Amino acid sequence: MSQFFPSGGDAAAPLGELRIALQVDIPSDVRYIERVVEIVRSQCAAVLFAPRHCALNVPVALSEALSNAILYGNGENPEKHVRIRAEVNDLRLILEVTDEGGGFDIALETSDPTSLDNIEREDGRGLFLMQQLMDSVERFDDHGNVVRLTLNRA
Amino acid sequence: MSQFFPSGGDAAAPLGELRIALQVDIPSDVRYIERVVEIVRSQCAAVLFAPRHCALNVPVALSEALSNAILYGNGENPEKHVRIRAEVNDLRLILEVTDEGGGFDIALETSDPTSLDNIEREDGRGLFLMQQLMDSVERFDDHGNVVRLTLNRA
Amino acid sequence: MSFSIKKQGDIVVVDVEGQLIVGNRQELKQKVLDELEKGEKKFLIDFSQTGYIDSSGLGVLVSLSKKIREQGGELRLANLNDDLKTLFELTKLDTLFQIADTRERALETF
Amino acid sequence: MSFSIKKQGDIVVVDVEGQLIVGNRQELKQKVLDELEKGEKKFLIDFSQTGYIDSSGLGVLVSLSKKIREQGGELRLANLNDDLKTLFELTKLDTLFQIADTRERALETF
Ligand SMILES: Nc1ncnc2c1ncn2[C@@H]1O[C@H](COP(=O)(O)OP(=O)(O)O)[C@@H](O)[C@H]1O
Ligand SMILES: Nc1ncnc2c1ncn2[C@@H]1O[C@H](COP(=O)(O)OP(=O)(O)O)[C@@H](O)[C@H]1O
Repeated sequence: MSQFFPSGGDAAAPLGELRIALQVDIPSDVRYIERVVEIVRSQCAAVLFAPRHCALNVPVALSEALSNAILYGNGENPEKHVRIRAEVNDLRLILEVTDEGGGFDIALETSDPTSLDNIEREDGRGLFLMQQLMDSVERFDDHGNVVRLTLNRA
Repeated sequence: MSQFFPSGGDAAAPLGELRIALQVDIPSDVRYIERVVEIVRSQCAAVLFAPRHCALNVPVALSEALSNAILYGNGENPEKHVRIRAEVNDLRLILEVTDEGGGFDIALETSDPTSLDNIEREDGRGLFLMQQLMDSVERFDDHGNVVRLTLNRA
Repeated sequence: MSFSIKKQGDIVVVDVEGQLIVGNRQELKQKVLDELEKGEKKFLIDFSQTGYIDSSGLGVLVSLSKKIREQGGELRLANLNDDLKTLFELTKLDTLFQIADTRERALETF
Repeated sequence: MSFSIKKQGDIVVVDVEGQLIVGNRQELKQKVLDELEKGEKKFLIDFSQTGYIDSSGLGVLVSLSKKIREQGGELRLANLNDDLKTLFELTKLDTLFQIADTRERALETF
């Protein structure tokens, strides 16, 4: 059925002033990740972000931020929640992932997984990939630990 | 590509506690309707509402509310905006469409388009369809004229 | 979304691709009225590639059907999926239109 | 999302259907390790039906590759679409794996 709902709509339709804000709250369980990613991905497609952004950059970077929030931030404590806010306008997509943990230092925790020392390690690619796939990755405190990913429209 | 992003996710994944709130703001231009409907429809699919709800009830009822807000509420004045809020949880979908108009009386404005007198009329099916396709249709004032549509999960 | 029109024998066949809604219904109306003005009498609208239809889309079908009848012509519909059928049933418009399951069926019996 | 495993000659072929992410990577790991334990040596993972892979999915591929090599075996990958290729390039994992364009190519050259 989905081919009958072309996300683009009328080619003549203006996009400029359309503004979307989305908020999703989930318990600290990695099984929610795929569904949340699909929700944001479809949003991304609906506002006509580049196919590659919708299929690669957004799903992978958001997955990483969610895993980290669930595993490290909330220690998989099912009582703790992760909040995802997405804001899209004609210029950019901003994703904020908030966990209930104490935060961390992006610069300190990011290592180069492509170095000879690290290439065969199983972990340590999450923050690196977020930074590669997004235009900016920031962290700050705001009623919890917030990781903000920004992707400019191609 | 979209078959690789099954909206359902892992069949074993819990849904219960996932909560989504979406807000979209558009100028008063009917060309935005199709895109907004697609955004909400994909949300609806992502949280596993029944296919029929996602393909029929939600798109048609929301289209009606949007047209009325743009045409009657805001008189197609491009300076005026329409705000759409969608909230989904495991029980129901709530859609609120807010325009900058003075409001109206649902009961007074709803007639039976299936009567012999009305069946050949071109207009007058909007509020009727919303009521047929949703579990409830309410109207109230809250910084504007709000039409609230509620659909319970099948 | 768009409307493609072609002639099959003496029948004008219109495909509705995508949605038929407030944003594009005038385009459908105009295209069909243009053909009616040229003297065409038999019209078939095929919905096999249609997503959803809103009340203003239904309204255009009603008004086209009336205008075509006034010229001694006939409008038929074909290929409504279950969701679209429900829409016609809810509004009782299934009693107003000749609705065929398939395009072939509609064309045969004109 | 799921993993289907079949034997083709002496090669174990795994299809990754859907995502390979933190929620299901352990399942892939276990399935492949089970085959390795049974004495299998040649493994091909086919990504033609894969959506996206996260860093934990990449990590599982790295650790499987190492374990298979330690048993004198070999792991190959096939059918990465452009987006997935980019992911391997960004992480330089394209230098660590034997990556074939098609399943046939991968099977032939084992
Ligand atoms: N939300 C978070 N809360 C606390 N610590 C975090 C968070 N996100 C990342 N970290 C820290 O940063 C480190 C590196 O993360 P990452 O690059 O994603 O690799 P990996 O998850 O594979 O260890 C983690 O091991 C963790 O210590
Ligand atoms: N948002 C709104 N603001 C003001 N009036 C409205 C609004 N929505 C509906 N109405 C009134 O209700 C009437 C009936 O609406 P509807 O059933 O959708 O049929 P139609 O749009 O075809 O007239 C409209 O003609 C209009 O007068």
